[in-house]
Amino acid sequence: MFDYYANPARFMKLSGVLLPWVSGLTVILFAVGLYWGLFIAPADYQQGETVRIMFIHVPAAWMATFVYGYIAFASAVSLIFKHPLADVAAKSAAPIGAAFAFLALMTGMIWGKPMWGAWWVWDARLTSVLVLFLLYMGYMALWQMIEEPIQAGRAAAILGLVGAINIPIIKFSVDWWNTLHQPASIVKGGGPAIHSSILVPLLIMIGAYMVLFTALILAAMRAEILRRRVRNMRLAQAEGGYHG
Amino acid sequence: MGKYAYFIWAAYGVSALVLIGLTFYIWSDLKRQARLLRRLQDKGTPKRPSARAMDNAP
Amino acid sequence: MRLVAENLECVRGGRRVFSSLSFTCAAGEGLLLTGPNGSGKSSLLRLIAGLVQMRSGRLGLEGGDDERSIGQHTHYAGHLDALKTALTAYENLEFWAALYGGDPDAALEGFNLSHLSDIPAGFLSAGQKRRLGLARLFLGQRPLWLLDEPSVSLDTASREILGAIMKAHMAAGGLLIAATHVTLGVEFSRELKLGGRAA
Amino acid sequence: MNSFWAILRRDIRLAMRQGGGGGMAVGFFLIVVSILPLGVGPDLNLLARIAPGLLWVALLLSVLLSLDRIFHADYEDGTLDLLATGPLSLTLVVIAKMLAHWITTGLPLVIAAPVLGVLLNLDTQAFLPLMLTMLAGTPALNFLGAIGAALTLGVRRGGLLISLLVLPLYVPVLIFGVGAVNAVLVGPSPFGSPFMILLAITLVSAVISPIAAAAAIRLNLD
Repeated sequence: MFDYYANPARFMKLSGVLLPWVSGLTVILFAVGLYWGLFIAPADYQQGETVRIMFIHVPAAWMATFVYGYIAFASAVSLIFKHPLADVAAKSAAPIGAAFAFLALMTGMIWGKPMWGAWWVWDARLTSVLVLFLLYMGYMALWQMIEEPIQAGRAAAILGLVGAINIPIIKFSVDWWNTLHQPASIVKGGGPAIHSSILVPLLIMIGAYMVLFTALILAAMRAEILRRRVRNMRLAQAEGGYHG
Repeated sequence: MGKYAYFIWAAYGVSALVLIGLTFYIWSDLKRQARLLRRLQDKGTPKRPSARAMDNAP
Repeated sequence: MRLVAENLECVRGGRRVFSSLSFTCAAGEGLLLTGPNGSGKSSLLRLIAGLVQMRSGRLGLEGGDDERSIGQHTHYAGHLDALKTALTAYENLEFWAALYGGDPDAALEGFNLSHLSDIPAGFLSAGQKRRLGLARLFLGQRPLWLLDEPSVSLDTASREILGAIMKAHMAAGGLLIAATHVTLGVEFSRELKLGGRAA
Repeated sequence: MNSFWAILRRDIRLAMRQGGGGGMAVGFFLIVVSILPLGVGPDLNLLARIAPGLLWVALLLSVLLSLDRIFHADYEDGTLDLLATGPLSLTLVVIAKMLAHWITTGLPLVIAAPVLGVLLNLDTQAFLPLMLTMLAGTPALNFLGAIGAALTLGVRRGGLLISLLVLPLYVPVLIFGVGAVNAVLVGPSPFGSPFMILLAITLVSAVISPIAAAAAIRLNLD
């Protein structure tokens, strides 16, 4: 069984080494991906230039779900192995995942406007991302409400798992709800058979977002570990406060 | 860029804003926690046993 | 300044807590409230502070500032410490200093809490919270002190401090009414037994 | 007078530190507005027509949700006892707390409302009137709500009881709030008249509720 206060020192050392490299890689990938997507890739015959928004919408939507999966995995590890680093990982990932979900919604709306004339259309995919965004809000609020980190970690782990189990159910019900109501909008272009000239920059951009996530999660976990250490020291200061 | 240029730049602008903002938020939080920790350590406060284990467990 | 009470009657939750209770407390005097639990000690203190309405009787503070109610002349320290766990020790006292006047640092110093000034109150132990609550007594000039079991969860060192400031308050011409089983080395001028028929 | 600002500042600081102040209320506002179309259906024209009503009802419920935070914390840790014997009369204390609560929950809701209007395909023409009516209406919601909060201080499951006490009081604010917004969109009557009545309701409640809430608190301190 892991010693309950597993050794974050090793993680701190490791993340300290990794962080600069990962950040460098993020910058490179973004440079290549953006240049390729904005200037080299051809415009879509149907949507014209606006298809370029796909290069930041699809990665954001993908990351929103990926990060929640990451939180669910970390929650499972935290509950089964009682590993406190898993709590730290899950807590640090939530704001990043929420930001990606928010971006997916924003870029989705901006992409949709020229097509459907309305900023927000209750399209199945956008609605599921919206519900996912609400899940993130609830998850982060739960972390904030409970004072003691270990207890908060356990509660958040349970919510994380329950949320993850519900995501496919939500996805299915929203899709069903969408077809039921015969949406006024045409189905967005860019189906699975994307032409390779667009697919490659898209994959690069997804890679860039993944590496960015890695850099952000490492930094956020370091901050969270320090925050817990500060808290412990303050408690120690209060407890050891009988001198004088 | 065609007549939809405005939308494209809006989308990229929002993405840049949020991603850079997020990076800055996490980076400044890291700096703040480090500063708080240094200030507490300078005060030479006794570490709680469990906190000490947090640092040099096997 | 003199606090005069005649035939006070107090009913709380349909139960007559005490009736026809009379006493006086002049400047520099200390009134010790004794009696079993539930005999109305807390109710009497809250009644004087104006938190509890009396059914009948008269309560007057001669020599006080007439525009302000009796309650606004008092420092009331009840069972609860009135601390915000999210605020640090200093911020808690800084707030009360804004209301009562006085200097938060001196108040922290008074109860040996200066080294805890920027620790959130939620992190403090029960004894430290109690001391932080009582540190309010150092703030502002409130002539009438109403203390309800002030020494609960205090250690010996803090009890000496509490006894000392109570004596200093009385020496400076303040009025003190306290419900406590531990006299903290304070010579009370008079004792008021509650619980049985009015003494 | 600086004790009035001291109470106001402390309450705002507390709200910011614990649970992100209006964060919870805005979160609830977002969730309610998001799930309504899931029930009503994604038809944009329908949504556009009922958007003002939905937004206002969601606002009402969001304010209702955060009401028990106004006095309850201070009641439980003994601060209210001291505030009652403090230099400031209880009515002024109550006004300070209501104002702080409005700033930390009312204002964020008003700012979030137009953003959520996009979800309901609200006509852009109605964005400004929506914000104006909510800016005028939310103080009334907070003031009236504070009376409910003060009355239910001693009650164990006060949250539920507050909604029963306070929602009827909210009806006029809702009617004239939505009426003013619809006046711009559809409106037989001009925007002005319902808006003026809404302002009147707010002013009246600003006068009555501190006195009523203070009396209710004094009752519950006993």
